[in-house]
Amino acid sequence: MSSLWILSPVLAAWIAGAFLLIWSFAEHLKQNVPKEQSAGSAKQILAGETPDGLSCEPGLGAVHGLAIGALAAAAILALWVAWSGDGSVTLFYLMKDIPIYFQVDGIGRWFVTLVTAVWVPVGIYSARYMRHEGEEKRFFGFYLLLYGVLVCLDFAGNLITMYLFYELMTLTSFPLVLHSGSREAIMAALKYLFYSLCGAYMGLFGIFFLYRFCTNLIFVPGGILSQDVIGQHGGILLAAVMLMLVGFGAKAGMFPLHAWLPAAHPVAPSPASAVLSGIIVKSGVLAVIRVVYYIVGPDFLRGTWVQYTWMALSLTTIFMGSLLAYREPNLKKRLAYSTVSNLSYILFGLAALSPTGFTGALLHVAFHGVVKCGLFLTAGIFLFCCNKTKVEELTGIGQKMPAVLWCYTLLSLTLIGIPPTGGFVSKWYLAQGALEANLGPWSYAGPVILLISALLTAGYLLPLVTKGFFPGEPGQDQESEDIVTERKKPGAAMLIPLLILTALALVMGLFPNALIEYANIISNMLL
Amino acid sequence: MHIAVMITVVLLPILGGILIPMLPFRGRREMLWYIEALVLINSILVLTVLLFQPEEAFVLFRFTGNLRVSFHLDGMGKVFAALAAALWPLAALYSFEYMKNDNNEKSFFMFYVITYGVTLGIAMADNILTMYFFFEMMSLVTLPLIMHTRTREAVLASRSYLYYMLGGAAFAFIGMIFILSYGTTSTFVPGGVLDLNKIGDKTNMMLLVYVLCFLGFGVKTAIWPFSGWLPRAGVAPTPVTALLHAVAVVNTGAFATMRITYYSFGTGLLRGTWAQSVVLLLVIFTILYGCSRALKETHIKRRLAWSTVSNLSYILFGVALMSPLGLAGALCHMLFHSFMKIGSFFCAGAVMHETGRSYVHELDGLGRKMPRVFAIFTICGMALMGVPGLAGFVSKWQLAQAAVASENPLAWVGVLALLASALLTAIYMLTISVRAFFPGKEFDYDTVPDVSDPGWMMLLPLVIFVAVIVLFGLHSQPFVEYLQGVALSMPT
Amino acid sequence: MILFGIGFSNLLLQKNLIKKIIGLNIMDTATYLFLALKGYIDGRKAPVVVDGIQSVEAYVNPIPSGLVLTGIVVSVSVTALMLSLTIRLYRRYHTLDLDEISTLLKKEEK
Amino acid sequence: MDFIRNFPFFSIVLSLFSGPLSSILGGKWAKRVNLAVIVLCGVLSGAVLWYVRRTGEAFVYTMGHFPAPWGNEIRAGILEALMAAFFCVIMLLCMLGGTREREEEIEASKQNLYYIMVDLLLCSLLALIYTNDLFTAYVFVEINTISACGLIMIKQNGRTIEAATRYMIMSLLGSGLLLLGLCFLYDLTGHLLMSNIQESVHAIAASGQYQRPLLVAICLMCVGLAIKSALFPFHTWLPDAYGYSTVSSAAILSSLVSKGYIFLLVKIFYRVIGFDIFSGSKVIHVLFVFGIAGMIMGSVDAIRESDIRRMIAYSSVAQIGYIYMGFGLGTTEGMIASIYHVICHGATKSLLFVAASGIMDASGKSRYFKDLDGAGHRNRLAGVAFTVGSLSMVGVPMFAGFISKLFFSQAAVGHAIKMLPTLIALAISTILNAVYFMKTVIRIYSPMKTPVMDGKTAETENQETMSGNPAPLPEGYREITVRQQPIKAAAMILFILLNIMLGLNSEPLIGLIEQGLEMFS
Repeated sequence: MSSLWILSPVLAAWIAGAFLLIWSFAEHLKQNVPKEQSAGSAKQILAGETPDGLSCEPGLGAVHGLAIGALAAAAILALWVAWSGDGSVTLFYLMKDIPIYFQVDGIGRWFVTLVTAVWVPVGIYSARYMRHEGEEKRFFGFYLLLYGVLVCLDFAGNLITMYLFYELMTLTSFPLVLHSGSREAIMAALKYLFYSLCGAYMGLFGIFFLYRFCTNLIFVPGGILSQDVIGQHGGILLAAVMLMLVGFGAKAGMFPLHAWLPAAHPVAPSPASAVLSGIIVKSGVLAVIRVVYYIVGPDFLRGTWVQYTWMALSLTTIFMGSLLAYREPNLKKRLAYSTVSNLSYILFGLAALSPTGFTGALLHVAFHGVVKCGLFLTAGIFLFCCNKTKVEELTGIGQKMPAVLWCYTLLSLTLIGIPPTGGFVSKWYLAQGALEANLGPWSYAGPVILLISALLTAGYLLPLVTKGFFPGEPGQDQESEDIVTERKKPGAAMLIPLLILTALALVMGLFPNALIEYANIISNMLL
Repeated sequence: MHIAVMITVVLLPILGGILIPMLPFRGRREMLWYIEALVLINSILVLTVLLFQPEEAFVLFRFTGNLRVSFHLDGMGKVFAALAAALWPLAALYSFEYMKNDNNEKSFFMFYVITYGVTLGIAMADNILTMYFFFEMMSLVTLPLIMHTRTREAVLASRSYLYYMLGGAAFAFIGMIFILSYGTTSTFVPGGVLDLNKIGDKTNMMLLVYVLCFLGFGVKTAIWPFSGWLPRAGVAPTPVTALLHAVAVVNTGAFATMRITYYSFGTGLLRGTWAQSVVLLLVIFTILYGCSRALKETHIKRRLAWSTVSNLSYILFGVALMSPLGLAGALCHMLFHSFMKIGSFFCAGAVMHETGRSYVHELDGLGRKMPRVFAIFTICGMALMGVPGLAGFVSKWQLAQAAVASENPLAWVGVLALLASALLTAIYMLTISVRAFFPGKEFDYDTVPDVSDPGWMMLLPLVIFVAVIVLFGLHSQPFVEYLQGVALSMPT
Repeated sequence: MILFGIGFSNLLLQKNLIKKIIGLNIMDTATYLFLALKGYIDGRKAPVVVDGIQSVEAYVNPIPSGLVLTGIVVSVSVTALMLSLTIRLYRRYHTLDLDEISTLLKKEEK
Repeated sequence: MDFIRNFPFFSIVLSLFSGPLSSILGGKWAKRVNLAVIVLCGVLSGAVLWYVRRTGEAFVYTMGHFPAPWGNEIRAGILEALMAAFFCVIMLLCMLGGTREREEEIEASKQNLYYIMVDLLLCSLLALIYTNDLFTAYVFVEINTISACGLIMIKQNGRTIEAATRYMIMSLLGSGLLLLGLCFLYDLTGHLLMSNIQESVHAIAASGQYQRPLLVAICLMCVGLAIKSALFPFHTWLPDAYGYSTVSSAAILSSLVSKGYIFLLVKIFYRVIGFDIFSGSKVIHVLFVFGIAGMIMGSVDAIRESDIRRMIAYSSVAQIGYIYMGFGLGTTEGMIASIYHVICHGATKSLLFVAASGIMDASGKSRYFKDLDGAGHRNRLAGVAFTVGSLSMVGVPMFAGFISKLFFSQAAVGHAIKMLPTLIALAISTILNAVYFMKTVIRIYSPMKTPVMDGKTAETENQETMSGNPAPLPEGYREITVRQQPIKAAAMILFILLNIMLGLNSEPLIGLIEQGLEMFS
């Protein structure tokens, strides 16, 4: 399969995104011209340049059309490229023997499908949702750019390319968080930026050492460290890997550097936070997988202090995430904490370094991605319709928007892990993998913590459901009455993506074996 | 023929500079053309000299015995000369626009062009005496530039600048004497000149002299104890701060340190000794000190000045590693940093020139008004941070590789310092861009003065710098190979 | 030698100018005495040619006395100059004490 | 060819007789005679230099044809001729530099007195250089002191007289000690002529007895001459003497008179005691320590000084400290370095004094720093001259100072124990020099901030002075262009050229000094 096709989806997304961005820029310049009325000659020329016809209102239709069209095209191309067999391309040589090298392999395919599956519905949803946020063109521009960067990240062939796009992803997602422009949004966005930059630089430190000891850092399943290198420089390499874990873990919300997640989410527009917690966080997980399973090799870390600390960190994050979520009144912040804890499920699965654990982690990546996006979309609808963010205020929402609350309930069930849903499957595999890895006390502590956090997840997700459907005395009734009239019903464009996501989650839950056996193929290749 | 060209390259700008106040110029425009022509011709001459490289050294005049002022072009000299030749015409172009409403421009441009000649003199110095000679001239010629605005503050800044410079030169003098008397020849020979039997037992003394010499020349690269003068010199007009503190003065210091470490003292003697660890510690401390001070600074130019302090210590970090790879990394960073820093200084200069504002908190919303300038500033900022794909990453990569390759653990601490300072750079560079582009929702735009991007004279250099940064970032391969070629010619 | 010491210290420590000059003269004479002493050879006459005796042994070594002569001339001229200076100073400041003069000068300066 | 042999004698006698002669003539004529004499002596010593260099060995010239113990001897080698020529050139330029001041400051009647003093000074200097007999050296030292004191006193205001008295006292002390030292030596060796003293001293040193008196003699002589040439501990008289006297006298005093004594000290080292004995004795270390202390303390005092002339005076204390440190090193390179520095310092110091006077003219005759702002713009040439002078003092490569610093450090490096202290002292004193010299240079070129009478704010004031059109200068400040002071300008330019020449191709000079030194002993 000719190599350049790999980059086609990326290019499509990027061209559309860039065009939108430039358009929004021109829009800005034109916007402040009439306000000043001054006859400055330089501004005259500027006004002359931008086409006059584009006033604000009719332009929106064109924007949405362009954005969603590009999104769809890119998605189709990406899926086609992913599933039409392996291929690789070297774009150019960044430095002497470090190419920008793309390669389609198992893990890459898995993640691209997940990204596309989530990206398209959220795109549709945000077309409708963004109307009341403003600055659509800038939002969609960065949204498409981000999609292109994520696809490149998943297809990255060597550690340097991955790091390049990892850093670009931070920079492109930064304006998304910043979108609303309010003071605390900027502060939160800066916090997000600096945390992830700090994580990235720790990762870079590790890359320096790895590059020193192994020649070309191409991802090879099972690791490329030679024995003698491990022999002499074992100590420093372990330290480097630990730093990389903590660094990339920052993006995955692992304990030491997780503080940006709960800060960034409530502030970002809900499609942005949906994407942020669903997909971008997964890129941190992907980076960890690449480093541990494709560069250093799992058996290098097995039984070392690195594994134990990694395990301990992920367990503490699981526990802490659910606890904090439990006490959090704001719905979006609560979902953010739940993301933190769920991600540590995945990291915990990876830390087990056992085939089933790895499969469990992969499954959980898929389930959590879809479910968390769905949950954030519901939160978005609640905000959009009756601009309530607190959980108690949403009492009696069930009567008004039954469909939305139903989706919410189903998604929460999958997340908690009740048997028929997908959540259970992945949790089962995770527990299995932890036991199998026979790490002494750690392998038992794992499943116990999993159970406790499942309970806690139920604890913080279900109250909304109960209050929504059965509001109790009439007193609250009329109060919730005016909630809905204030805003119009959620339009079709917002409901459909939510339904798609919920359906996807259910299907994966009921017939998981297609996914499971594919996940097994990948994990056998690695371990 | 070529040797003659080598000399004219150095002397032409100096003589041309001196002529500026004498020549009767009718209008300002004619003077500008004269200056630009002078600088351009000189750059072309430099490039011709670089192309077919004259082998033998050219003796200008002879002090006494073996002490003579002579020029010879070798690997490192070429890199530095090329850098100066590339940047000077652009900086001159920029300063024409900047100095439009200043009244005694003549004296400004006179010293501006003379500095060009002196920098080339240092680049092509063949022996340590010539280098010291031009090194001293450099500090004297740049003094009036700093004093240009004639305000009380400028006079104080120039006075402290001079004391630092002359102090440094005095200590470097000791080093030079040591090399002249203990070295076999005074010229620069890759791999060091000192003959051991003469030194014999006095190695400790030799190391102490090396540290003194390193600090002496280091004053120009604003190492920690002597870094006071650089931010204070921010008071000078922007073309001065940009050109001097990004390129000319500070790089001469770095260049001189490279010369004495690799070409006079010789790394063989120094590697692994306590002198190297002292120097490394000092450099690492300066990296962190520079960045943290930059964070605290609210005045843009002083903030950039502090970031120059820390970036220069990157270069010295490369030099202190005492390995050919380290030298390659140092040269690489010297080059890229000059482009990045001169770009950001010029952007800051453009903002100050147009709006007269020079404090970070006054920049809110200016991004909307001067999009091109701030876009370039953000790119330079990101390059400084080390975002892969831009020039900064490449040079950081080389430095880190060299550090990792050299066994001593201090180097690894150095890499950590490198990354920590990259993070700090990110913080203080991006806050400016974020504040400019996204001032926040409730910010009303009419408080922002109605300015637009500066004229083409200012923008052209900026655009060229950004192009160079991106080009080096993406396609630095041939260039890095050349640098390594220069460095590896060094017997370790 | 002791004489020389007295003269030297006197010159240095004394406040009053005149006393300083006296000290100076003591010092000079002391050196000349020492010099003359050097020249003296016991049992011979002063180097004035008396009744035609030319032989060298009869007389004391003449050179030091020659030197003393020149020395005395020099010290006389120096003392003369010093005295004129002191008179000039006295006429202006009516005091002979050097430090006092310098304080007066400072006042005058301001 | 041997006619040239008696040129040295001619030059001494000529300047001796021109003294009394000019006393009879009026002011104008006296000046012309004086200039003629100086020029003539310069030419004579130049001829001697050329002659000696050709013959390659020093010649002895007995005055009055009496053989040794009685007649007096002059010995002219390369070094003496070189120093003589150099002294005459500097004196000529100083006289030129200070002409206008002299007319203003000294009343008409005193004019010719001034020239008498100058002639006597010249005569004693030349004699000091050439004489080979210790006692004649002492006599001429005395003449030198008296004429120098006369030069200081000529200006007749309170300050100068007080300075003159102080100077007299100190130098009399010095010469007293010198005389005593001579007597000791005479007592030991029985001779007065340097060459014979040398054999006897060698004999004594070899025989081992009389060590103590020999040492005492050496010490006395060193301390005596040190006092006279204002080495550190004994320098209190120097700032007043140089600070307040007329320009040309200050220039002559600082560059020539103190150097004359130092040259005499060098002759004593070589001719009388012989270099190796001298370098063996402890005296060297004492000189070395005093030299270093002088360098540092001189500069420290200079920084605190608020009057420009006194500051230059203090800096000459520091420079003399340099020279003594050169002696203190005890090696031949050290000696060469210090002699070269004698020449450099002579040239630079007089340039500085003349330039300082130019600057003071431009800023209402006041000598304090705060009034000197912007003087560089008003009196362009003086500003440039002062900058060149200070750069050379600081030791910037283009100028003379750098070369002497270079030689000092090279000489120091050869010496194991003394190397580091010298190098560090050199570095510190360069920085200190830089501090106070550059402070003045920057002040000269910084804009005028003096309170302006007619209420204009300082800023506009700066604008105007900078933009060249003459702002309403406060009284006394006036724009001085080259045309108004032709002679002084010529002197300054010559000084600058001399300085740069010394800086750039110092090789021939060094060669001469080396040859001179070998021939010396």
